[in-house]
Amino acid sequence: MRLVSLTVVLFLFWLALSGHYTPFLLAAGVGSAVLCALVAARLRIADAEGHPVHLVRGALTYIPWLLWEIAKSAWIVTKVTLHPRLPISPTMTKVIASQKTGVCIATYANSITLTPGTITTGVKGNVLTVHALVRDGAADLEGGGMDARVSQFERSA
Amino acid sequence: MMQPMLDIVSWALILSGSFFTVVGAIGLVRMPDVYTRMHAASVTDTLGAGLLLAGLMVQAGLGLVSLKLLFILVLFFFMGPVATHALAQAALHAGVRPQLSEDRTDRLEQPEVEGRQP
Amino acid sequence: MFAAAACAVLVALVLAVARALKGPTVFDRVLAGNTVGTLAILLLAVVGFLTGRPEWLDIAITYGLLNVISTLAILKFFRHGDLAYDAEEDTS
Amino acid sequence: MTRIDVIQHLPSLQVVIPLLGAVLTAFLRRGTLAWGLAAVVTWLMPVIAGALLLQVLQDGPISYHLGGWPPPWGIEYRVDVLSAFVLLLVSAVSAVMMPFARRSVAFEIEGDKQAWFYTMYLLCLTGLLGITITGDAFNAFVFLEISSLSTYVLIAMGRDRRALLASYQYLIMGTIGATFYVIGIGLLYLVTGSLNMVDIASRLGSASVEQFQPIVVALAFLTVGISLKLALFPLHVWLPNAYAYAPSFATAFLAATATKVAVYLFLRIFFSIFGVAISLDALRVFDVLLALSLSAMFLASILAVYEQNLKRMLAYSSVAQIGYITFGLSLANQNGLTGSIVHLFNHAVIKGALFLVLGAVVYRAGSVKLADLGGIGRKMPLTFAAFVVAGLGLIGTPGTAGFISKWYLALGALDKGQWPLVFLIVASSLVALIYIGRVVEVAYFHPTSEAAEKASDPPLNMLLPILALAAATIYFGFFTELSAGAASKAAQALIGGLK
Amino acid sequence: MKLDLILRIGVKFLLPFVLLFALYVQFHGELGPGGGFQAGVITAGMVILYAIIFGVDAAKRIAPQRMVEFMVPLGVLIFAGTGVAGLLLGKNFLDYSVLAHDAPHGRELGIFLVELGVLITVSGTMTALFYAFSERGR
Amino acid sequence: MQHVKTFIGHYNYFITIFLMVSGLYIVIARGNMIKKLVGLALFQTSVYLLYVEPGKIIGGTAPILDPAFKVYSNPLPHVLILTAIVVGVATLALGLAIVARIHEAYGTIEEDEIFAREAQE
Amino acid sequence: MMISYPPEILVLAAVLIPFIGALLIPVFHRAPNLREAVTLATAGALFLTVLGLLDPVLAGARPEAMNIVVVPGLALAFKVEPLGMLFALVASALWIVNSIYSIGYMRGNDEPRQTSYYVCFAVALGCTIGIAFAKNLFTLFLFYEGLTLSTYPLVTHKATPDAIRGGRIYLLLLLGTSLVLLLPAIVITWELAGTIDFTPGGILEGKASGAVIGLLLALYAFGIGKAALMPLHFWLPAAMVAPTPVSALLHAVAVVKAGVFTIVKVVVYVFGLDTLRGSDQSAWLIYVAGATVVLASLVALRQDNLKKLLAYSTVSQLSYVVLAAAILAPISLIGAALHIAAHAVSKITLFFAAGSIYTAAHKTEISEMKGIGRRMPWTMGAFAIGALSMIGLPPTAGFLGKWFMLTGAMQTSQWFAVGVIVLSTVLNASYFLPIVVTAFLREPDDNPHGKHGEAPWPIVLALTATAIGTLALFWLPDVPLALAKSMLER
Ligand code: NA
Ligand code: NA
Repeated sequence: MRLVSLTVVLFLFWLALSGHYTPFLLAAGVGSAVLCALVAARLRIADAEGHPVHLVRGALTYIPWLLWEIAKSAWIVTKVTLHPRLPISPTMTKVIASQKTGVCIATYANSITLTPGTITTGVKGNVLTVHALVRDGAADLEGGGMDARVSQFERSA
Repeated sequence: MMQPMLDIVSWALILSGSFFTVVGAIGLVRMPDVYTRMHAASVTDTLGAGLLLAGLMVQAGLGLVSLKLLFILVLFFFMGPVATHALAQAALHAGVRPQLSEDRTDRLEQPEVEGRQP
Repeated sequence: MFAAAACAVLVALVLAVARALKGPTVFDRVLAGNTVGTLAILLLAVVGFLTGRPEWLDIAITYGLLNVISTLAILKFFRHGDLAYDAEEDTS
Repeated sequence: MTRIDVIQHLPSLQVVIPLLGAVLTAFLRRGTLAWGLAAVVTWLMPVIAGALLLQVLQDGPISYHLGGWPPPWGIEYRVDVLSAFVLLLVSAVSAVMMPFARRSVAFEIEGDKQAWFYTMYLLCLTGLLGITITGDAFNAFVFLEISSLSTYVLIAMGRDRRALLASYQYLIMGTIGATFYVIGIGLLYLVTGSLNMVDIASRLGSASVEQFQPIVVALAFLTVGISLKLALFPLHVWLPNAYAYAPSFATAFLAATATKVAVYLFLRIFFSIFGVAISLDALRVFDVLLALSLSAMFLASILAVYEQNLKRMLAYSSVAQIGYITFGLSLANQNGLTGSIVHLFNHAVIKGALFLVLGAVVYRAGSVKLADLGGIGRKMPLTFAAFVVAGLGLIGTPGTAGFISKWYLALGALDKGQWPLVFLIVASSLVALIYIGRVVEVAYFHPTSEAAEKASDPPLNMLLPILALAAATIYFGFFTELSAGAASKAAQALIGGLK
Repeated sequence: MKLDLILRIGVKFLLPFVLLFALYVQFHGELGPGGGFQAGVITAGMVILYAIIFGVDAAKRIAPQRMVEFMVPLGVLIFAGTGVAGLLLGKNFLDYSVLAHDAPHGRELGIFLVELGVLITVSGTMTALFYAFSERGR
Repeated sequence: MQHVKTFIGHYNYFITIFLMVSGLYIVIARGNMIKKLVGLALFQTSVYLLYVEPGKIIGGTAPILDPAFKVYSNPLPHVLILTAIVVGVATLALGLAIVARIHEAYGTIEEDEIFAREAQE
Repeated sequence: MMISYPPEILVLAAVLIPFIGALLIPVFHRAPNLREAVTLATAGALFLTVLGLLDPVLAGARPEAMNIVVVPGLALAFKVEPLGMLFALVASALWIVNSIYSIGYMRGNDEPRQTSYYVCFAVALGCTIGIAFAKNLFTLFLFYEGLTLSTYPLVTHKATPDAIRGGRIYLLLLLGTSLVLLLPAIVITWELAGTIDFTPGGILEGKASGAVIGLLLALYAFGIGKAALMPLHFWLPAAMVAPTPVSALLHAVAVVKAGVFTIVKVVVYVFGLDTLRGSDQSAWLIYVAGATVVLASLVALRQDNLKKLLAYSTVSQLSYVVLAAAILAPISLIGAALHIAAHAVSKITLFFAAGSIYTAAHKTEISEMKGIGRRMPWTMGAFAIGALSMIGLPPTAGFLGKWFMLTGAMQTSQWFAVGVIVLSTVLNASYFLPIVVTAFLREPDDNPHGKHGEAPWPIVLALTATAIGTLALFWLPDVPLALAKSMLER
């Protein structure tokens, strides 16, 4: 089932890329999508981790939220960067990821990295090691706001 | 009526994207160590690239071009953090010490939840 | 306007290249290289518009994919001295 | 396919056959089999080239349109007297050398890498023939890189670990050269919108004075680029190590052909593109070329005198001999160009013979250091007789091919009213006398060394190519219809087009 | 935990799209900038990415070394052979117009075959090089 | 303003020159063989921009005259650039392979060290 | 019987016979007697062939052979004219004698590598004939270089460090001068005249200004290093390390003769006497040649080593020929031609004698030769005849040449030349006569080598023959005189 969904997604991807809808190219698109899906199956990457279709609905609300977070923290980093004294206070810390699946721990970790000012430098179990540009960034993460939002995203599946 | 509006929007997006792009690069030069530089670079990767591409998408209107720009953006957002993470991890692994003003990695010395296999 | 954007990206590119040249660690270079890649993609997109040839976007996508792959490959290489460690060896 | 068809398609076959040969060789595992295939392909080449030359002499230049697209849109293979001459030279010398390869390569290269060696050799041959036959400046770049990349591999296959360094060094410099070339072509493309050599020339012809600047810049890039490839002094530094540490057969093959093809490209760019469009005299580019050529003729020869490794010695000698070729080119008159082109030919034969001799010495004595070779001339009488003959050719004594070259070059200098140059030509051959004489002294009159003690003339399939090339050195000292005759026709065509 | 979670999930997600993009480039070569070369590079990139994350041995199970090395000359043979086919059918080298019932289709077919050859060669070469590098230092 | 326009109009020249010079600088100034190769690749990159815009400066028309030829046969810039890229990649790959073997043979890829080692022998 | 062949065939045969011999000699590598037989047979056949050409040439024929046009202007072609005929005749005759002598010398001294020795000898002779019969400057140049190259292994034959050094100087100087000066001279000649064929009366008349003629003359004079004009003479003493028959070949039969022959040939057939006279650019050559004559004699005067003395004597004698040519009087040129022949037979006699002494007594220094004439009467008798000829006294061949030269110099009022000839005669006498006196009249010292008699018979036979030749040429000069005279016909 996941394979079919992957095939469909891939074919849509093809259509978006192609822009030429001749019979030959459409057929080629179908063939390519099927081929890719089969290869994915052979590589054993078309599983819940590699093709998490179930999370699409949650993503629809999560992504805008994340984008806004990114914008906010990017602005903070910008201010720091352009400040004459470069007022950074690099901090390493650890935070707990309360998500249950790997995909969502990864989502949390990547969301941390994606927001400027914080980077996930390591994942061990459900403990994430984080490097923050300023102390406040670390403190925000330790507060668990983002962790809760990702968990909510996980539950939406 | 619509076109000038769109133009203004796209101008704003592109210019602000350009701004953040440059800011990220400035940070890349100014920051003191590799980890702090990563933070700066991610400004370019996220907001800079995002706004710039969004501006271009507005300029291009609905269509294949915008879709492709979107793909690029998606690629940045999905794979950027993966690469950054790999980089940070590799640097730590290689023994490149971050210059820290505070190290709070021991705050979970008594972890509430045992590490488990996802 | 595209020209202004292109100029901005070029300025950023110069800064990034400066960092790549300066290092000091290999990871600084890889980071800078990755940023150069990102900027190059942006430049491709912008210049594609500037010259009215949006088919450059395909090149940009290609470049983006290769940028990710090469960054990961280089990191692997510098972490292990080769590209060939197997999953079992990795304990980090 | 009818007979007519074959003749019609000779230009493409000249390139396609070695290319397919290279591919098929890549599938093979056994060295001998690979040699067989490479040999068959190589032996076909002079047949095709000869047929092309005859055809050109009879009916004038041949234009072959790849894919049926007419120039300037499609890629054109263009065969005129000059290109047919160089094609024949490259393929014939390779064909003569080919029997030598089997034992030499088997001796110097590990079993499982031999097929790979022949693949690279055929690929290199493809590139060299391609450069010569194509009429498209960008296509020439592609062939240039095909030949260069395979050359780097060939060099890196040398036994000494320094072969790797030599290969790396050449890769850096060769790539810079090729990039300069393609930048030059790019500038021309920006200016003319064309990549076809004939077309570029005709478009450049209508350029106005203010458009000269990019043209001159393009010329500068092309000059530097090709000069790197042909190892024009002082851009030669890659060559001595490359020749010294590459497998012996590769060295002989490259020395006889690769730089010659670079010279061909030089001639094409200068005389068929720029010379037709603008007056080169005004640029004083030939004055610079003359100065560099003279430096090469003397300095490189002197370096050869002090070289203890004979392969390196001959390599420096090659740099010097390239100086002769560019010297004639810089005269830019009928006799000078004839000298240039005929020396291209003669030097290929002579240097081919000399490097094959060294290959045989490696095979029998295991060393090409002068100190190891005392008395080797007595132990390998036929091989060293060939060395002496070819050495005389290098010096340019009458009765050898080398003399013919010098004769024309001297006439060219006189035609230009530059009689002091005549003395410089002959004076530099005196230096050749010194470095060749030094080897002869050691080989014949020094006590027999340890390495030479067990040496003897190599087996027939190695010896015959050596003797054939040595004999050719003498033959082309007397019978020059094929060398100087064709060279003079080619020079005439080039000079005739000049503005 | 044997594999880095983030890398593993990121790459797993990406791989199918990489391959599809390669095929897209392959089929649209004659329309836009693209063709066999990029497709080959991207395909090889996919194998390399897989090998980096899941190990070279796993990659070699999917794309065995012998096969990869065989692909190099095979691709050249395909595209050179296509050119020769034009020759054999009485036209010039690289003239594909005779490969099908009419000239445009012949050309399309010819270009398709050539691009296919390029794809095979390039992906084979890149992967073989990667394997060669990964063997060093072992 | 005129200068700005000239600059923009000839941006490919300037980028070309910039890449060329910086690439060559790296090739010459660096002793590390891999860095040299990177410089070389950068240097080769400078070529691409020259082939972006087919020339219209002299000789009147661009090479594509007949629309019928448009699809397949003209020296389309991207084909040229692509070819240049192929060459560049192949060169880089081969260069890296050679450097890897140099590393095996000498235990270093610093030119100075290698030459010092050769000089000793 | 040879005469019945057409002269054209004989020309070709004369050039080819030595080379064929050179190919045959190694076939009998393992059978020395057969090998030497081949050498002698080749020498004999060559002489007969050349002799066969004499009558036609005397009768005014100028037979030609072969015409391979290498490139326009350069042709491998032969044409026999009187001077070349004379040279070929002398060289081929002396080769027979020298071969006989060589057999004795090489076997007597048990020399190594005899096969290659005889091969090189044959090739050298072939080249000499090629020079003699060359129709144009290219052909001459070709064989001129061939002669240098084929004699180089003979000079270095002993393979000792000294021999290698001597060979190095020999090769560098002879090839060097010819490549650096002679070749440009030929190129310039071709560029000026449009031909490089030897033509009676010359080819440069009206083709070049006086200064260019002067430059060309200098190029030829010094480019022809084999003529050993000072200061380019020192290869000749350096080459004395060679075995004696080789020295004979160098000094008498081939090498230096080829040098002066070429100079005479160039003066007569390239410049033309009239052109040179008209240009007024040749006077310096008289001074250079004159200085060489005198200086070389002075050096010879101080030598104790017999072969060195003979070498400097040769340098001096060669410049007679150059001097005679530079005088530009027809009669002095006849003298030059005669002197080529006369010096050949006389000098070979002297070298044979020196080699004979070395073979029999292992002596090389004059001071060791006290009373040696009593043990070796044939040898020293021949030496005395040769010495007289060197001085230029009748009844020896040397007198004739000098007489004609002197006449020419006086006719043209070249008083410097006259002075040189007279002075050098005195000098020659003062270094040759003491040797003869030492050999016959001084009491021998204690002989560390024990008793010795004459050298092996082939050596004695050879030197006797050449001594007779030295005398015969004085009494029967008809043929050389006739040839020398017809050289100047236009
Ligand atoms: Na971040
Ligand atoms: Na060469």
